[in-house]
Amino acid sequence: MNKEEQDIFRAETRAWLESNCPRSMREKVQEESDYYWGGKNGTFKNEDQKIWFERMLAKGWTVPYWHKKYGGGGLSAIENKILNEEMASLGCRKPLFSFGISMLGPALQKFATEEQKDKYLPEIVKGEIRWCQGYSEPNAGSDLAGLQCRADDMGDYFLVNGSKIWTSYGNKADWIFCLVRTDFGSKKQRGISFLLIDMATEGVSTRPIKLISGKSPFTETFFNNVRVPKENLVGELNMGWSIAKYLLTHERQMIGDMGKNDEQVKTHNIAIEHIGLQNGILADTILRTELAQHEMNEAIFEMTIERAIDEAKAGNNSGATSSLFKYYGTELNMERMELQLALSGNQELVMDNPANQNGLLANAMLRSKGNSIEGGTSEIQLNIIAKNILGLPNN
Amino acid sequence: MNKEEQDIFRAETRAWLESNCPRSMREKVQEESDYYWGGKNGTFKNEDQKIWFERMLAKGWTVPYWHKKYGGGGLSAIENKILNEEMASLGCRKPLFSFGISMLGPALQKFATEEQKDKYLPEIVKGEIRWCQGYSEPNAGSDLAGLQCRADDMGDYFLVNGSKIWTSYGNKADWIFCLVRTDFGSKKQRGISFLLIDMATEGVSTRPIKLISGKSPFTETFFNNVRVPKENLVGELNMGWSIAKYLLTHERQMIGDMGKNDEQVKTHNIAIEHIGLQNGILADTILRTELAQHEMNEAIFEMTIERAIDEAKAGNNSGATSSLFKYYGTELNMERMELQLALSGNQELVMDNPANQNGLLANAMLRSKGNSIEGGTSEIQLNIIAKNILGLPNN
Amino acid sequence: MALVLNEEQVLLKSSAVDFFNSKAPLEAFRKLRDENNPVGFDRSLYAEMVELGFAGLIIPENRGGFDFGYVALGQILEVNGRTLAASPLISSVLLSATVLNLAGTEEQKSTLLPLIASGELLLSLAHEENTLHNPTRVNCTATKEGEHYKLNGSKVFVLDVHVANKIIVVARTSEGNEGIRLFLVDVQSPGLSIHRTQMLDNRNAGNISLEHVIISESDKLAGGFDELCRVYDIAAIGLAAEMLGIAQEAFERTISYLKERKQFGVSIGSFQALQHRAAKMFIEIELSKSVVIKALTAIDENWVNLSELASLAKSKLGQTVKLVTNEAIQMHGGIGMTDDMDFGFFIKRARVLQQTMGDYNYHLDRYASLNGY
Amino acid sequence: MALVLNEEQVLLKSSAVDFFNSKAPLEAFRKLRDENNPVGFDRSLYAEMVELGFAGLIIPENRGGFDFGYVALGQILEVNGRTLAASPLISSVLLSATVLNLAGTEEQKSTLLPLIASGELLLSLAHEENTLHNPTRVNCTATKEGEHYKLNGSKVFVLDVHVANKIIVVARTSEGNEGIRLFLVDVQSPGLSIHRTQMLDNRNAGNISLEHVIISESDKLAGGFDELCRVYDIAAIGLAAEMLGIAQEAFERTISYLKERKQFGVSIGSFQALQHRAAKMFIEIELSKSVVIKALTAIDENWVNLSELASLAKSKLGQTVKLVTNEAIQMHGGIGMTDDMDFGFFIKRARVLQQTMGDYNYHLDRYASLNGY
Repeated sequence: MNKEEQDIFRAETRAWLESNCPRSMREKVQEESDYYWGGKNGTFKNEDQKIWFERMLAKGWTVPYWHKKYGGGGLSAIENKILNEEMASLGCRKPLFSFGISMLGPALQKFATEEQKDKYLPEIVKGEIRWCQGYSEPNAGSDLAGLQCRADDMGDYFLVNGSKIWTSYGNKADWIFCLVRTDFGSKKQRGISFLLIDMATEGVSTRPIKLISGKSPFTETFFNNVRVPKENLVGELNMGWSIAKYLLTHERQMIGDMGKNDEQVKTHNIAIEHIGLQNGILADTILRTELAQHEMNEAIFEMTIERAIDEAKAGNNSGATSSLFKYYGTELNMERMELQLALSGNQELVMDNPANQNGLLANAMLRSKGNSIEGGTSEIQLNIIAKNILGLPNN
Repeated sequence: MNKEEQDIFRAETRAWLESNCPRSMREKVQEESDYYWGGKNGTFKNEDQKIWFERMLAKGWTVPYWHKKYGGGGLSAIENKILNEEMASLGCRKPLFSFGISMLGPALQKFATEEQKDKYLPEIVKGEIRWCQGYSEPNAGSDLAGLQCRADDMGDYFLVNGSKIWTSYGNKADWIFCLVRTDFGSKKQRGISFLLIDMATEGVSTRPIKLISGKSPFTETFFNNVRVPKENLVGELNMGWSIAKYLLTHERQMIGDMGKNDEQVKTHNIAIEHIGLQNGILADTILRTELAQHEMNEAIFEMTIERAIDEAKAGNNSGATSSLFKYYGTELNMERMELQLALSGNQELVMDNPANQNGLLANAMLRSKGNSIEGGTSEIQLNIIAKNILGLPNN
Repeated sequence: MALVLNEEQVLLKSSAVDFFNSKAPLEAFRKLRDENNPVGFDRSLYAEMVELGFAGLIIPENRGGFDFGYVALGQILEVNGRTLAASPLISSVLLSATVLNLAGTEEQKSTLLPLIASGELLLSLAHEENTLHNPTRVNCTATKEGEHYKLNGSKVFVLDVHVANKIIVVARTSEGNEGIRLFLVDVQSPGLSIHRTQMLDNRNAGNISLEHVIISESDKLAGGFDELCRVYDIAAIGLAAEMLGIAQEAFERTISYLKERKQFGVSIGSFQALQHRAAKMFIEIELSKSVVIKALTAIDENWVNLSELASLAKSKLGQTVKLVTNEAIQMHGGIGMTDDMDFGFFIKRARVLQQTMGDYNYHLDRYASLNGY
Repeated sequence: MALVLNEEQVLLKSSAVDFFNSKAPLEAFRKLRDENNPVGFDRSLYAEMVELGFAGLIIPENRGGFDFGYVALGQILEVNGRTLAASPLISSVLLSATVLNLAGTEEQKSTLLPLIASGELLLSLAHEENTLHNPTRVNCTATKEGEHYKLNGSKVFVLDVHVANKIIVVARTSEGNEGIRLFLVDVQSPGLSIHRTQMLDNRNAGNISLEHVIISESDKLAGGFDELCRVYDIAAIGLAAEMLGIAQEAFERTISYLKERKQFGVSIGSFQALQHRAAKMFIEIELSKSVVIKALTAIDENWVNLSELASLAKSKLGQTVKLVTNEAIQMHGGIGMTDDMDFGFFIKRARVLQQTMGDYNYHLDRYASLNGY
């Protein structure tokens, strides 16, 4: 696609978006339900959301870069980039948000049979099936490969028993993609398989998880003698670990982005508002020191993201890996929350006051403690850097 | 000894000190040579030092709490405490300073034969022999038990080969107490023996060690086919490790005391002098934050020493062990040095200026980096706390 | 006095451990929270605490108390921090009884202190007006009108005010620090309104507003700003004692978990990085114990450097409890984040205690200023 | 411009690596130190650096330079930091050529810049008067007398002044920042005395004193305080680049050591606590790389937020290089403390660079102020 063709595509796309994206679908996303998540029980929050979804779906633009044969838009990488840029510039919301698009889809494209792709990918594009992820288990946290949820080969089906934890929206999803143990004899990473399970099957149940910060989208998911057809296995039997690893790297990058302070509100503005200036500097000079240190690191972290992107574009292998971003980004976010709370004082500790959105900041601080745990703990990221990047030996 | 007898002893002691301790021996110690270190080549810095040494020696008070049969003062614990208190209150210097008194002596009292005690202890009391310590080796740092300096049993003598590092005043000492390997077959800690070696023996040589902070009292000590009489072995053959452990605990406590800021000069006074106040607070509010944090921890560390002493007196087992003091005390000292340098600015970086005693502070900062290494690294102290106190398992 | 407990204090502490473990374990507080209890604490439990003498520890014997002092009260608060039992011990005893001890008239002391010691009277101290602790920024006014004072203004973060019988209100009679005075206000007074709020730690603190509340001269306290500042110092030390209890409990549970929990086939407590972090927490807690006992001793012995020690204790414990509660969750991993585990309770209570009477930064700043820099 | 080097810069950097490794390894600097060399650097080595164009990188082509810009010069300084080769690159080029570029008259630029590029002229910038960096506290005076200026005062910490041919002196012609001006002083000038000092890093900086030193009007520079502030920003960024080189070298040597050194029968690099500390250092260095390239780019592209980026770079690198030099010694244990190993050189150079043009605290403070708090 030459420059001229790109310009034409960009102009057409923009024109189409401008006339087809309802005004309300260009407003900033406030909460989860501002996105349409699809699924058998998927509901539209309002008429605009429905219209926007249907118009985009008709063009294959719920997943614009997937092949047309799956219902995708069939866009090239450059076209997809242009579409994203134009959507961002107009503020258009994504018409469909799902773990099917962001997580399962890429794995299926890479590891599934043609038959499986033909079955599952179009359902994802159309938002017919809502997926969730079943990896972690209560007794296999950082040591994911130590998982115990088992799938026994019963000849024409697998019999699944065990449980999963930290299933996001497990209570709203229709299907779950799962790591299960199919061989107990061999080395831990071997013997794991990647299985797709219809959550309507008998024996599947979920239980919501309440966090220290309040309600959460997480559930525990239980499997009690659940029969799963053989054809629901993705990839080879006992080779699911490679799929899991592929998806984890993917997830880690998403979480690391948290270190970027996307908020319009800089923390130092909160400081100035609550504490005030004295002789031109923040009246509490102790917090000022911490704040300056924090905002310095925040600014330099953003430069590091920028540099990593530039290095990648230039084809260089920058040392700044996903583990660095995951570790440092989540540390920054936790520090930011603690600082904002310290700067704001006791009024943010009141949990039944609409003026502070019922303790929004305090709960956000509490929720942030999970950042350095989910998607691979900070300790795991440091291990990865030490071993994979610095080449330090195993004990 | 009842209260009345104590009071009498105190009064007598004070009177004796007042009339016998020369005025100049009550001034603050400025440098190493302000103490008499004894030894075959021992020299007195001045006449007062000699007089003071001889008078104290005559009373057995160079080592007042050792038995009279060794030439010590034969004082009871309470008498020794009273003597120390009175010396401290008058500012009297110790009349003799040596590793024989502080390190070898206690080990001999606990592990040596009567014959050995009779030979070596009086020499120490009289300052006739200056001792140094030979533990560390270039390839056995934190892993002291991995030492390689060997003593082969040749029938009527040991043949010693190998080298030691970090021997304090190795070039000034007459004898060295050494850990040597006498059995290469068994487990590391077994097979180590504690040997006393006359440094005048053929084959012993030393080389001074220059540190990043300049000259140092340390030497390397080399043993090249050195013949050591069998009777110089202290304790049982291959059982020297228990003596070493006993002495290390001893040493650790001495080093940990560094965290106490004995200087009259509080760091914040340096700060006020160099940086100045603005609106009543230190003009550089970043350093003020660090300084406050540092001085807070310094103050609380001193309270912790106080509490540990009080708990010990009360017969309680306080959690505050020598490892805590070693670790935290040296960390505080290193932080203090860095802070003082940052507060003082570029003039302290000039190394040929008598006004700053030729870079005294900068060199002290550099020297302090060794605090967290010598006498058991900080890492070793944390390991000890984790395993011995918290009971965390070995890997 | 040496920095160790005497026999009497050791005994008291050990009976407090037994009491809180058997009568007020953390599950009891969880239940109060889950049922959204309107009182916020268990009145019969407080009665038992009173029975054990906890409410009278710092009240003189001639006022119905035991005169055991603040070292003793500090032990109760520390042990209390381990199970987070809710009670008006801080609002009524640590804060209000201390105010009366230091600033009350003879009349006020003789009538009110015995009632605090016997648990019949619950008092709250209404001092904060802003979102951050600031002793001198008092806008609430007390205007003299004949034999009366008229109070106007509002207060926030008044601990346990929803169950208080009386409120000690800090108000201003004139400019300057000498104009800052203390007044006893009955909760039934016309013009007073109380709005209960639910705090992060599931305890209660309320906002109050005063509109032309009429107070008689006899309800003005004898002491003023100087006594109030001493109350703040004492309160900061008492809160530090509770934070010490929280830190120890969260730490000990974490060490146990490190020993039990297996990952990659071995106990996670064998990982050296975690061992070193655990050792550093241990050190911080040992340091924290020292500053708390030192500062409590300073109250009982009337040392002149009380403010300095109060700031050291409150600042250090704020940092220690923050470190330990964060590490406790991190080292527990995902389950540390669930409400089913107890660490949510510890971190929430810790953050509220950190804010109350000035966070670590407030006290570190004050420590520097007290040292002239 | 993207935050990556272009082809030209990559080539330059790789030739600098070859040059410093082969011609100016750390042993060469150790030798200069041990023989107490009166010049403090190797003149023939500097001639080779000039030959390679290093001295002309930031000098315009029409003034005898190559106009490669500060990103290019930054690469040289970074590589230089790895072997600590002593040369007047910072005093004459980074500082003085930048002053002339920004503040020189046309006449001064056309006569002096070519001589800097060709290595024939060594210049020093005399600006500090106090022990801590402070751009506005200038007490050195320049009094106009007819067609001349008379300079009086003294300066400290003047880098390489003992070998300089000319000194650029910051002096005050009147109150306020607009009274702060720059003057070219020949080292032969009557009334000027130079006292060489030996710094911690075994480089040289001198004190100078000026007593009625007469300067002609034509030796006054065109620019004043604003240009000088920009020089300080640029200098801070250049020094940050050298600190980045030091940090990387000390870090890489430490990682190698962790792999080689055995204790308790295993490589010490297998201890998880050390692994995590190594990983954190790695992260700090990656962050440091980003801020240095960003700030260097900002110079070449004339961004308006240069001061902010300069403070970020100088502050961050000050902290990173402190962390890494300290950890390098600690992880090497006892031998890290010996002069035989090279870490003494790295830590000493690092501490001097940290102080020069403002330590991390100065710049963190300035960063906060630039952001309005």
